[in-house]
Amino acid sequence: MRAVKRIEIVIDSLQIDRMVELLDDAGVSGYTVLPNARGRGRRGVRSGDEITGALENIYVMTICESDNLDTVLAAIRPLLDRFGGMCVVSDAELMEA
Amino acid sequence: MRAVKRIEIVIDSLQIDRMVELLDDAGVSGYTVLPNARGRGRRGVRSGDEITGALENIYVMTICESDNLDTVLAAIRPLLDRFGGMCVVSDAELMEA
Amino acid sequence: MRAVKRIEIVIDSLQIDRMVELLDDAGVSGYTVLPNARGRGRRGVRSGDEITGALENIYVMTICESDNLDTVLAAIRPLLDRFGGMCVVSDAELMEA
Amino acid sequence: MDFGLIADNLLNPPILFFLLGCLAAFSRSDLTIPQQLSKSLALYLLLSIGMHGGYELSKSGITADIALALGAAMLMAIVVPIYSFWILRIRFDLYNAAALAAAYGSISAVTFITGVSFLNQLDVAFGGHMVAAMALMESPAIIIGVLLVRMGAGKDSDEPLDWSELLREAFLNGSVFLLVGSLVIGFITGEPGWKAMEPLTGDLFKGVLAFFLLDMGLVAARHMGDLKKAGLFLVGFAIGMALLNAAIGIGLARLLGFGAGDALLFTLLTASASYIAVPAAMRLSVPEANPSFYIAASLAVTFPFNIIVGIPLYYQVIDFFWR
Amino acid sequence: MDFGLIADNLLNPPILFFLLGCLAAFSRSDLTIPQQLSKSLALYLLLSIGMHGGYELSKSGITADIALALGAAMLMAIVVPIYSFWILRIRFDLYNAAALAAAYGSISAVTFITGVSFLNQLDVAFGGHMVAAMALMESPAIIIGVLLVRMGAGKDSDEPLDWSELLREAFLNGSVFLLVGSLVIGFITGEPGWKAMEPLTGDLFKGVLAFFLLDMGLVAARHMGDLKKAGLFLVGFAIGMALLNAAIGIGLARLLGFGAGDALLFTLLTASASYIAVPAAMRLSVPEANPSFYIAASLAVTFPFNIIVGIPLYYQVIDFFWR
Amino acid sequence: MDFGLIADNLLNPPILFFLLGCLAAFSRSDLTIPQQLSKSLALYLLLSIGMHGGYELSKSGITADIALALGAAMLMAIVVPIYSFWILRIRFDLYNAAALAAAYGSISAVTFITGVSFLNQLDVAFGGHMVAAMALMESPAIIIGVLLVRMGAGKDSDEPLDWSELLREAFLNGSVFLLVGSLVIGFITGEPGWKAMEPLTGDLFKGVLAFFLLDMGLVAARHMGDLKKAGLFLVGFAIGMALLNAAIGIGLARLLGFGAGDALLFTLLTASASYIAVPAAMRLSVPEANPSFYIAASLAVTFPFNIIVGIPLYYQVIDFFWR
Ligand SMILES: Nc1ncnc2c1ncn2[C@@H]1O[C@H](COP(=O)(O)O)[C@@H](O)[C@H]1O
Ligand SMILES: Nc1ncnc2c1ncn2[C@@H]1O[C@H](COP(=O)(O)O)[C@@H](O)[C@H]1O
Ligand SMILES: Nc1ncnc2c1ncn2[C@@H]1O[C@H](COP(=O)(O)O)[C@@H](O)[C@H]1O
Ligand code: NA
Ligand code: NA
Ligand code: NA
Repeated sequence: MRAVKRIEIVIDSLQIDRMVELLDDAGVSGYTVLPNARGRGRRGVRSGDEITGALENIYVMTICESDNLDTVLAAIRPLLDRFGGMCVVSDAELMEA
Repeated sequence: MRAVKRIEIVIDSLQIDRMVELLDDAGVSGYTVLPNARGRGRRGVRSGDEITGALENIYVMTICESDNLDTVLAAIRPLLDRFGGMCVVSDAELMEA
Repeated sequence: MRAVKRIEIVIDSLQIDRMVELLDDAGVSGYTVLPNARGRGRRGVRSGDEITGALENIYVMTICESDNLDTVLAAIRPLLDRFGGMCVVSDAELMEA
Repeated sequence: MDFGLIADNLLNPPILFFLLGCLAAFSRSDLTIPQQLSKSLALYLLLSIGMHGGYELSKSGITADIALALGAAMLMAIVVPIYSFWILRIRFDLYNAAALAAAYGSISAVTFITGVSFLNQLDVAFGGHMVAAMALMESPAIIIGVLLVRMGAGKDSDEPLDWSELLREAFLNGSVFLLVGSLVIGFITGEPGWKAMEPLTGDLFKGVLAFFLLDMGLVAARHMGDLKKAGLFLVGFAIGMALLNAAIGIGLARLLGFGAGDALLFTLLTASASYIAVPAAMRLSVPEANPSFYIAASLAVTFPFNIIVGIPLYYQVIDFFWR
Repeated sequence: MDFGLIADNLLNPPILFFLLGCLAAFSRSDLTIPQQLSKSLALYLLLSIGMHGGYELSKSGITADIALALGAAMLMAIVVPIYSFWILRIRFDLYNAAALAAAYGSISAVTFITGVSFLNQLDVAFGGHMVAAMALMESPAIIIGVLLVRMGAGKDSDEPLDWSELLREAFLNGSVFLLVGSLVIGFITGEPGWKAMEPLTGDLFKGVLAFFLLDMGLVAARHMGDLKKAGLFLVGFAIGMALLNAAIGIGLARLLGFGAGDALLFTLLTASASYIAVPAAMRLSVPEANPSFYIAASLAVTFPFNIIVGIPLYYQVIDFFWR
Repeated sequence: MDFGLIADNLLNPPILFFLLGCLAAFSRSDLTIPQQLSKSLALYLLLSIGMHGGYELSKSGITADIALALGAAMLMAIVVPIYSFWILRIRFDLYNAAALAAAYGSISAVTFITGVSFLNQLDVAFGGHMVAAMALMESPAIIIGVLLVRMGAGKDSDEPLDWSELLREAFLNGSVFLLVGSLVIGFITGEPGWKAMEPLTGDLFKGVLAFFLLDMGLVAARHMGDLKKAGLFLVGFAIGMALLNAAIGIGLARLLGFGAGDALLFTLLTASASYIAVPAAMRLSVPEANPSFYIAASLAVTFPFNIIVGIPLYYQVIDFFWR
């Protein structure tokens, strides 16, 4: 087991391609995406079951090296600042192959 | 980054409106909901891909202030006691805008 | 509240039945499954919105006793080694009924 | 008894697709129907049967006979859950007995629809008001089930009953709402409305029913496993209740002078049990009951029994007495 | 004024299903339409109207009149967002005004389609090129909305405008793409193509529209709550804008000598507002604007107003002047 | 060679919608088809083609000729993966060669269905038993692929082969199950069964195929990117294999005296490759192979080649020799 950082992001579903690109560029070894997230935050209630799809969130989780955390956070911060969303970090241990 | 608490709840999908109301009343700053959860717990296997939809869970995650944790837990406990479900808390750090 | 371990697994969606069986056999008290996960890892990009469904992941989360952690990890490791996927462990506290 | 009708019924695409679904589950095939497709087909069936019933009603108008039939439906919806509860208490605790009683007091729209398709095949007429009867019979059992629990639990229960939520759950649940709404729309728009919708809600009806029953077969068979835990009493109850309620339904239909088609549909409403609306309501109002009991009984026993054996059997009895 | 046409329009299944959906949301029924069914029905409607328009165009050929109509459509798509913006700035900040202006400069395909079904019912002819006009009018307002923001924000905005992404978002968004693609396919394959597809894209059209409007009703009603926060000005704007744009549309159609059917459809295009393509584009390009404003205005006010009152009203005016 | 038939085939709505889907992906339009709609349409196509094949079989009965055709299908299903493996080993490791060989030994139902729609257009007859042949040819290659790996890996592989799971995966996978089940139901219920289902399973067939191919186009184009990594050999193999297998299929069909329609369908079965059932089986049984190889080859090369160029080309050759 190796100590790693677990980053969770919730963001407007339309931003997923950009977000993934930023994560890739920041050098994460992988990520997992869960669709159809809805929720509430500073921008109010965002609920996805709509004809418009206009208020749908998406959930992204990435496990990254502790050393790399700051790089990753710096990379994604502008996107979150501009389009809203949430990002939390917690500690975890990765099972290695 | 600010130290916060990360609460995860899994509950019968029919209870989602009540749960969100309780969280709102307890003063959380937001929450995220993921649909179509299935699982197993003390009430047995609950699997969602059914005509009846009768055994579908839903996943809720909320980031709250450490100070507020006890209020939130006290608010949601009766619902979990009556309708089953699971709630775990972990530590996390929130990226601030 | 009781200190527990929170295990998160991402694996090829076709392996879900085997994974659940392994978790059951290892004596976990429950698990939660979220469908339609996509992501990237060592095996490359795996994206689920496909006719083939051939590259779909699934997300599994299980809360287990700290004592039981090693048993659980030992039980699931062969599956992950053979079919790829990811497993991380973190600390959490379970709200007891 | 003439088994020809049962055999004929078996050889219909909808029933065969139901059996195919069961077989897929038993043989552990990985055949699955996307969940949202299931829900979509169910909505389609409700909307279509509602429109069609309303259209038929717009042609026949609302007569005294129809009012009588609706009254009888209402009566059965109230009486059935009460005597079912009384039987169920032999073996089950208060909560499970009440939830099961509610399921059997309510109805299964797909059983009704399969009956409609059976009658169409035999060219037997029936009235559009039977769809209204179905809508009327869906909800009362939910209220009665909850009241039975309240009365049984007595002083123990400290929580006050949230009537507004209970009534909303009972009378405004999605399937009742769509059914009644489509019925009214079909009634209002009459012939031109039906003609505009018919290619969707009429021509495709039987094909969609077959597709949907494939899915019902898959799900019903998956729930059959739960029966082992529930025991033989539940299986016996699920079949016995269908037969008892069917007998009462046939008797009442004869007494009130229903036509043969209406009689069969009325019988199917009394003999069938709910596996969607009632379970949802019970999860909210009687969480103490075990969903796998009431779902397994209604979906994995009563439903297949009714569509495979019940429909032709009840019709044979009706045919015999109505001659 | 003759209210007969409004009443007739009201008694159509599609409109009644829309109202049923609103009622379900207001009464807090738990009726829901699976999200992927919504999206599927929307794709079906676009594909079908596109194929049909292309087929009609293949019969009529492309004439000078048609080129003129398409030019007029283009003109309105550019002019409407500009004067809307100017009105909106009275009350809204730069971002919200631009986003709302873009929504009203663009079009609502379902309003158009409901108009087509209204014309079919009255047996009034219209040209396949109106579908092309619809496709043309969907995108320009997106570009204009973004440019308005850029010009308004002036030097503050440091980020360079990503034109390639903006153009892709505007002209290659899913609904424009499918509509134009189906139009071209319908045009190329002509009579035999349409005959092969007709059981799906023709016969089922009205039924599917009714089903889809049920869902629109549910969603529109849910957004009506947002109107309280947005204030009465937004409601007034949403209705006033529909009426103003309709009037201009009717005037222009008269000037250019459109037939009555084409005139109604042209009017609906100018009077309707986008609640899918534009909101998606605005979320990407103008995230400062509040989506609940532009979605509530276009979906919860303008859309219901147009399909319930607008279509028969505009048609009556056209009928009066065209005699 | 006469390119007229290729051009005619190109101008069919299904093929044009496939190309539209490709174009959407290439131009990075955000057009997407909801995933559950894809799966639903795929189920519809299997159910419909199965019912139709069964219905046709119920009219023709099962003759010696049919038994011969089924035997030939079985033979090809066993032989093709073996010689494909042998060719593939030139460039690929054991696992990828076996997985690719399994894909090409199996079949693509949508290619077959597109061929059926092509024959319908030309009014060329074919037998319902070809659907049975398709069902027979889906599974054997899966078993052979796994056996090839086992034999190749030799002593290295310590795990015992789980035959029961392998057989279930091969013969009870969802698509084989639904196809065979519908075939049997179509056969049993014959004329009345088909008449009841026809508005759904017959009339809508071509329209649904077009809609589904739009989605196939989107997905196929997305996988074309994977081809760069895989290299030119894979593209060459994917086209070369289709041509080689088609040639063998045509030869065998001639030898056995098939009619022209049956010959084309038989050729399409041998020339097409699986991108659903086999990939699923390989992920379970040969996880060492890289899915993007076998999916890209079968879905992004062989499938488009067959439906666009292959169908008219093979038919032209057949037409030439069969005169
Ligand atoms: N570093 C990571 N962070 C989050 N998810 C990951 C990570 N690595 C792998 N995954 C997930 O696990 C799946 C399988 O990983 P792999 O077998 O390494 O390709 C990926 O498709 C991702 O969904
Ligand atoms: N405190 C929170 N806990 C969990 N999720 C949150 C929280 N705040 C925001 N979110 C999620 O992030 C999305 C965007 O947040 P915001 O931009 O603040 O509106 C919300 O719709 C939620 O899904
Ligand atoms: N130990 C656990 N780990 C993860 N999820 C659990 C656990 N226990 C229960 N759950 C989830 O909570 C739901 C309800 O639990 P229960 O009320 O105990 O049956 C289950 O269906 C699971 O989805
Ligand atoms: Na009943
Ligand atoms: Na407009
Ligand atoms: Na083949």
